[in-house]
Amino acid sequence: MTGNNLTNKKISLSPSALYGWLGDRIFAYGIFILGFIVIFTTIAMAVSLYFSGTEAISKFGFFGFMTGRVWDAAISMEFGTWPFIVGTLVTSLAALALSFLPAVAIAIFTAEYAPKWLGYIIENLVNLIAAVPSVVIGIWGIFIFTPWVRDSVYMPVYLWSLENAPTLTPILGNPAGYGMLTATIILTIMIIPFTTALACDSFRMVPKEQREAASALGATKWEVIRMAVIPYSRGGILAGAMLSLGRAIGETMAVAMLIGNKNTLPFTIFGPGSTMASVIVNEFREAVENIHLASLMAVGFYLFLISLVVNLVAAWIQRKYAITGGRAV
Amino acid sequence: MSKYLQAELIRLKKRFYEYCALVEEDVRNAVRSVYENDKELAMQVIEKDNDIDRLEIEIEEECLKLLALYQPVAIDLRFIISMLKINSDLERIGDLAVNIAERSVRIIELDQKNPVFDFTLMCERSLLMVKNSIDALIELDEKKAEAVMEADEEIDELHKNVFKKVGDALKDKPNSFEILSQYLTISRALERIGDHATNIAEDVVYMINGTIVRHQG
Amino acid sequence: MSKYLQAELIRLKKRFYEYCALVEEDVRNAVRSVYENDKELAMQVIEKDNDIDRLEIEIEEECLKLLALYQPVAIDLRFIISMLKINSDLERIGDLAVNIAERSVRIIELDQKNPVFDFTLMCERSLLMVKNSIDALIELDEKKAEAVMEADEEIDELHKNVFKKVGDALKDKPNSFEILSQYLTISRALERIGDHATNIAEDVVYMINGTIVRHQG
Amino acid sequence: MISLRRRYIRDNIMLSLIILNTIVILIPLFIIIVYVIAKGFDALSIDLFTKELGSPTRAMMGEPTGLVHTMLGTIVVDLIAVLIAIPFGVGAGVMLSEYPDHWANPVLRVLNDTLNGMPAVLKGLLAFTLVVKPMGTFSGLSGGVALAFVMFPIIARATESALMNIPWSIREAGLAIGLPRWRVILSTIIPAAKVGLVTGFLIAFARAAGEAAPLVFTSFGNNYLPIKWTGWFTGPVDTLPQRLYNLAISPYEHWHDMGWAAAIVLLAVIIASFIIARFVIRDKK
Amino acid sequence: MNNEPSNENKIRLETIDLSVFYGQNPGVKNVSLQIFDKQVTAFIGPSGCGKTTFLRALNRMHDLTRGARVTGKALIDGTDIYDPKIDPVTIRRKIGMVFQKPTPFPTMSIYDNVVAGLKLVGIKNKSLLDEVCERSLRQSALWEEVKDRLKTPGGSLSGGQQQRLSIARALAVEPEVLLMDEPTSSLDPQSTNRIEELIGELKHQVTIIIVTHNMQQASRVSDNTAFFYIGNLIEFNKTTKIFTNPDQKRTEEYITGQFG
Amino acid sequence: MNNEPSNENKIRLETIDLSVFYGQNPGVKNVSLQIFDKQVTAFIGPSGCGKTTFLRALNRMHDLTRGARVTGKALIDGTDIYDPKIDPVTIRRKIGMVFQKPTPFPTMSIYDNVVAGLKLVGIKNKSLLDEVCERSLRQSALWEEVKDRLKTPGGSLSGGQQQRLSIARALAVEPEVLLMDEPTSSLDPQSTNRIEELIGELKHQVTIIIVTHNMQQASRVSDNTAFFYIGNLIEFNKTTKIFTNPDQKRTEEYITGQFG
Ligand SMILES: Nc1ncnc2c1ncn2[C@@H]1O[C@H](COP(=O)(O)OP(=O)(O)OP(=O)(O)O)[C@@H](O)[C@H]1O
Ligand SMILES: Nc1ncnc2c1ncn2[C@@H]1O[C@H](COP(=O)(O)OP(=O)(O)OP(=O)(O)O)[C@@H](O)[C@H]1O
Ligand SMILES: [Mg+2]
Ligand SMILES: [Mg+2]
Ligand SMILES: O=P([O-])([O-])[O-]
Repeated sequence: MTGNNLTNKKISLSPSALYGWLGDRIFAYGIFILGFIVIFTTIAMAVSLYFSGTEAISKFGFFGFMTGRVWDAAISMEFGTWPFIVGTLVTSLAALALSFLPAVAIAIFTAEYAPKWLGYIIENLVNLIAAVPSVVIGIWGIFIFTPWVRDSVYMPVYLWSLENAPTLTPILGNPAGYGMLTATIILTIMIIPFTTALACDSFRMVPKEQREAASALGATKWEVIRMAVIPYSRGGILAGAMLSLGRAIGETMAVAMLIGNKNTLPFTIFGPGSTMASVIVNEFREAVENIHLASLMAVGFYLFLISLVVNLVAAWIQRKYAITGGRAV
Repeated sequence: MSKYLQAELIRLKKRFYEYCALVEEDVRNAVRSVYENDKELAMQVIEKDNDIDRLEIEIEEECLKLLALYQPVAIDLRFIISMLKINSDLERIGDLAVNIAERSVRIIELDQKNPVFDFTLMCERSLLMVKNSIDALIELDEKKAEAVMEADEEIDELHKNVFKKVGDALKDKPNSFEILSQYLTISRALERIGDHATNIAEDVVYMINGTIVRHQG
Repeated sequence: MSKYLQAELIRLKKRFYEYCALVEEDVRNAVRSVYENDKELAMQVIEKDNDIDRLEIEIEEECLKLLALYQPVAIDLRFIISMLKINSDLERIGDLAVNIAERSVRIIELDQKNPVFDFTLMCERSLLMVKNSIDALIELDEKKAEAVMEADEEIDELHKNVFKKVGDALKDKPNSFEILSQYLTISRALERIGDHATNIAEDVVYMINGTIVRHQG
Repeated sequence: MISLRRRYIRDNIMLSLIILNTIVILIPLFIIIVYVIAKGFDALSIDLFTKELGSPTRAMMGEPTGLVHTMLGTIVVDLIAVLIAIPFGVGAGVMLSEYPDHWANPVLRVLNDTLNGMPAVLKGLLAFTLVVKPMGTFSGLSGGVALAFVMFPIIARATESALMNIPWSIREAGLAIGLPRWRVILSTIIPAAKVGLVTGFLIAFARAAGEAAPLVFTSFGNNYLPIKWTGWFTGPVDTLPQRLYNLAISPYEHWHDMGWAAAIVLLAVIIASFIIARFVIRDKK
Repeated sequence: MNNEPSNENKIRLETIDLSVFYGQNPGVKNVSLQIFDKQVTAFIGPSGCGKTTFLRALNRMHDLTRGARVTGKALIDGTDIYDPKIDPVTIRRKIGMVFQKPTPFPTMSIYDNVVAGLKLVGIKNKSLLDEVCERSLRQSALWEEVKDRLKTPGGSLSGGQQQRLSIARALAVEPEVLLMDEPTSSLDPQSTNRIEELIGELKHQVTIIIVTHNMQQASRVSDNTAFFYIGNLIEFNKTTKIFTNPDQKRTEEYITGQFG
Repeated sequence: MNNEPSNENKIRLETIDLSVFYGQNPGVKNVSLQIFDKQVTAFIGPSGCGKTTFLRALNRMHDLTRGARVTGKALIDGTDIYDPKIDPVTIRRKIGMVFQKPTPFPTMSIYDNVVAGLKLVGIKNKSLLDEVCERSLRQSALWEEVKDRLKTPGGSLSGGQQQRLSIARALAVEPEVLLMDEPTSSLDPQSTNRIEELIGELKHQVTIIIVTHNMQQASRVSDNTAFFYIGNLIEFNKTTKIFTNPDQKRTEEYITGQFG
């Protein structure tokens, strides 16, 4: 560069090949190897579950195992996973249904109505609760919640039905405290913070301009939320709900501690049951027979499939309702 | 942005053409007043000059406004700049027409009915030049503009002759300088009108193809 | 953006002032050549006209370039527009100086040493007007510009007198029209120079405060 | 037309409902945490951090028992998990964000998300198949691997979004001054995304540290300290979440109390990492 | 377009000593000016001089901003919009606003976007809505481009079209004044062009105020221009005057690019 | 500044039939033009006409773009930059680039930002780095403003300063050509001003190519202007010529705002 009196030294620039194509190549291959290992892990999970479970699946048939209603590890060595599929779906869908609106309402309050400091506190509190491990919730469930709910809710209801509506009694089942309803309530409690946190994030992603645009049209506060905020974030909220559902389906320890663990189709809401995840943890250590172990692995495989579907649906919802913001100009 | 500017330019153009027509008519009337000894016509030309002056200022202000508000480039810029310049040439032509008309009035006052010598040709030529330069402007006709530039020499020649004729006439009638000087001024005005028409033609050429052709002849 | 334009404007201004000085000197020399019967000086003025013509075109192109490239507004726009207009006035003044010089040459050829009548005053006045108008431009001095506009009347008056004097002189010597007509033309040129100086002064006023003062006197 | 007054009334009704809902839900949720902490606080003792658990009878005989082996085991297992998960997670994240043209990229993204969404119990089964079976024994190592499976999809996603937050033009700017790509990534992109990365690590850690399900059939659990230090890796190891589960479902009353103590320790670890992620690092930025 | 003398027109909007504070800092200070009916008024000035702040004060948008406080008066047709008895919702229906970025509601169809303001107040009459939709889209010069796909989402339009959609939506509630905050700054020149033309057509029906960073734009589209500087109104004048011969030295310096 | 006749200068960069394809679609088609040494060349044209695409082809930035493919030749001082034997890293050291948004490396200090191109390829000589840092910051007219806080992060500067920092960083590796893609489009007018002035000063030392949406900017800063339209180079001429009297009808229509 002429006309510069600071330096006329032309900096010698012949960086080694490591600072050129060679270094780039080495680095990229290193990264790709790590990436591929992650890919293989996921594939390995499906494959290994399938193969560890082959013995059971081939014995009872792919659909036979799935729809089999008997799970008997003690005598007949007959295994079918239908009771657990039902248990899983009933508890998790019910938990989703119970949690969705309250969770979104909390998110609306936090993101839209609460003053800044309060919103900050609530959001962190919610995130904190979401981080509480499931076993900790489980221990609370076992020692605090279950006795309480049994004594102050189930029993009175049960007693009332004995007196006034005896036909209802068998449907209500045994009000022991451990059972489907307890598990569902605990699941609801566990996924509310999760749904709320995701919904909050979605609300925060709504541009200020959207709110102002609605305001400028003469909308009241609630109308702004209804017209601009909720539609804009519905993709995020729904996808969040699906992810919550996925959580509920895979939730293991708290459920295993509270659902009562009975390997038959659940008949009543108070009654005990099992979910796919709970049966795996409960029986895995006691499984001595090969066919029993294989069956547990096979349950894992079906759990994988359900979980996969839920996750894919979540991704699909996210994509479908994503706000692209229009074509580039 | 274009649409705004284009609309304004069209409006300005229309106004400008009216102004051109006004000036052209003025020159025609001034010359006619000389021939036909029509004092009224001459007075009319003199009066109308105010209008022309007013129009000139308006058009100039309009051009400046367009320059300031729309920052035109290329053909639009050349158009406005040419208009600015042609505008002042036209105003000068209008002034010269007034000059002629004033001389015409004086001649009538001096009661000299017939022109001492004939300069029909000169009148015709300069009128034609004005007309052609304005036509070239309206039709964006480069050929016509060039014709105007060429015609200028003839007028200059004719004007020189007038000097000679005046000199000769004076030898016969030394006292007739006052009346002769009127004609001299008229001739001089016609020659200047030709010059301004040439200027207009040059600006038209610039407007059309962006080259400055002045001072080349 | 400003810095680019400002730098260009300063450059243009400098160039333009040189051009002004050149024209002013031309006029001075032309007038002197008449008084001092200096044919050489007159020839010099005539030759230098080419330079002035060239400069005029260059300055005009520069102005157009600035308009096209920098889209100036307000004071900058007014400055450039005024420059464009003053430019053509100066060129006309240059032409008129050539006119005077040509007449001067002719007078020397006719071997008429002493001016038939005295128009020192007229020369002085018009020179002063040119000088003042240019000073007003350089110093952006509205007062000076107004003084120029006022001075114009005097020159017009003086020019009218010349006509009378020529008429009187012709009565004595009817054959002297040729030489007298030279003086007539010079007087006419000086009067026009005054007019153009007035135009410049008007443009200076416009540049300074944005009002068009033409056609008000 | 609805009158403005009616619109405002509707506004106020909605707001009341939302506030009511928030109070009704949040307060009980908060009470859970408070309750666990309160309960666990009573059960805390020095012995908890210095003594082994041993068999149920030990406590019945009045011997001091504790969870020192559990705490150490948790540290070992989580450390193994972190050491495995960070390179793979970050590597995958870098591949996702920095080499978007690679054909395997969409596959990686989908599978990584899938893995992330899978129940942790299945990750335990995978680790069981991949590590426990070949080794022929439950081990701390297998527990670490299982938890790594929980962590690295989270780390990969966190890494990707942290790196993606750095405008693409920064990379181009690096290349445009003649830097090779690897230099650009290591010296400009990753340092810039540091805060996001560390937050991602902490969140992944908090998630994994609370998982019990995958450990049930990998690190298995142990009531004693291992005899040799290699036992931490090659033998069954106790971890907090899993011990908590075992204590809770055990039939012994005194173990239930110890469960509360374990719960508060676990909660403390998780809340601590959560707080570091949320506040300390964010403020530093 | 800049020819009608401003003072012939009626004053539609007027501020008297209007100041806006963000916390303790004034965003604009004691601004008094008049906005004339059916004219375009442009606000220009260097970044951060308070143009947006002042504009937003005119339809009480600052009610939504934390910590913002407005003092002084802003009168629309003589009524103070900051009168505690006046409801901001009512004010905002009278004074529409268009933002820097296009703000279509992305999940709504084009049709629903346009009539959103009417549906808000419970108007259900289909034929009326259809009518308003068509009229507004025509006014915003978008009708021809979208009339065959009124049911597609507003987000599927291009940036320039989205901005015109935002304008149509604002026009559907028949505001008397339209505030535009740099409506073209995120658009390409072609779309900018369309919006500017639109402003020229709309001003026969609505009073328009436009904030712009682009002085050329102000000079092209506006009848009157207000120049702001560090929170103060420096000059308010006819646009022609401002751009050929402003009264204030600082205005001249700014528009000739000597600062800012 | 636009006075030196272009053809006196040496040709620094030249493209011959250069096309860039995105998949099957051409972004620019068969462009042949010459960039003259130590001059400013501006690329103008409507959005999407391929200005950026062409610019990026000049330092092999398309290597990073998925699916982009370049055909034809681009010669710098006679060497084809697309020659397979040429390492793009070497090319990019010769041909610097500045982007639309300022791109300081976020974690680095001002000093480290400037010398990044040297330090990160292993040059450790402190006094040399100091020298280069000062020189580059002086060239980009930032030295006076930052010399007392070279250790503060680059992100702490204002937008305009960051853009000048990006320029300094590009200059530190002593490129022969500097490509700028709308370098001021995200800046306020004041910063734009500074950058434009800077371009005027830099061009005595480097060959500059600038893409701009703003025709006024092109007219102000450049010596030569290339007008692109739908992937084609329509006209390449001196800037004065383009803006007063372009050869092509389409250029004239574009710059007078009749389309685009
Ligand atoms: N929400 C806010 N909180 C605090 N200060 C603010 C806020 N909005 C703007 N300001 C400050 O008020 C002043 C005026 O800002 P305003 O946005 O009105 O300027 P502007 O003229 O619109 O600028 P621009 O041209 O950049 O949009 C600025 O100093 C800005 O920093
Ligand atoms: N990465 C890409 N993949 C596919 N097509 C692209 C890509 N980048 C640009 N294009 C297309 O190539 C064409 C030219 O784009 P380019 O960005 O070069 O235009 P431009 O002139 O720089 O426009 P602007 O002024 O908007 O920056 C456009 O039609 C664009 O859609
Ligand atoms: Mg603003
Ligand atoms: Mg581009
Ligand atoms: O105005 P003129 O001197 O050219 O007659």
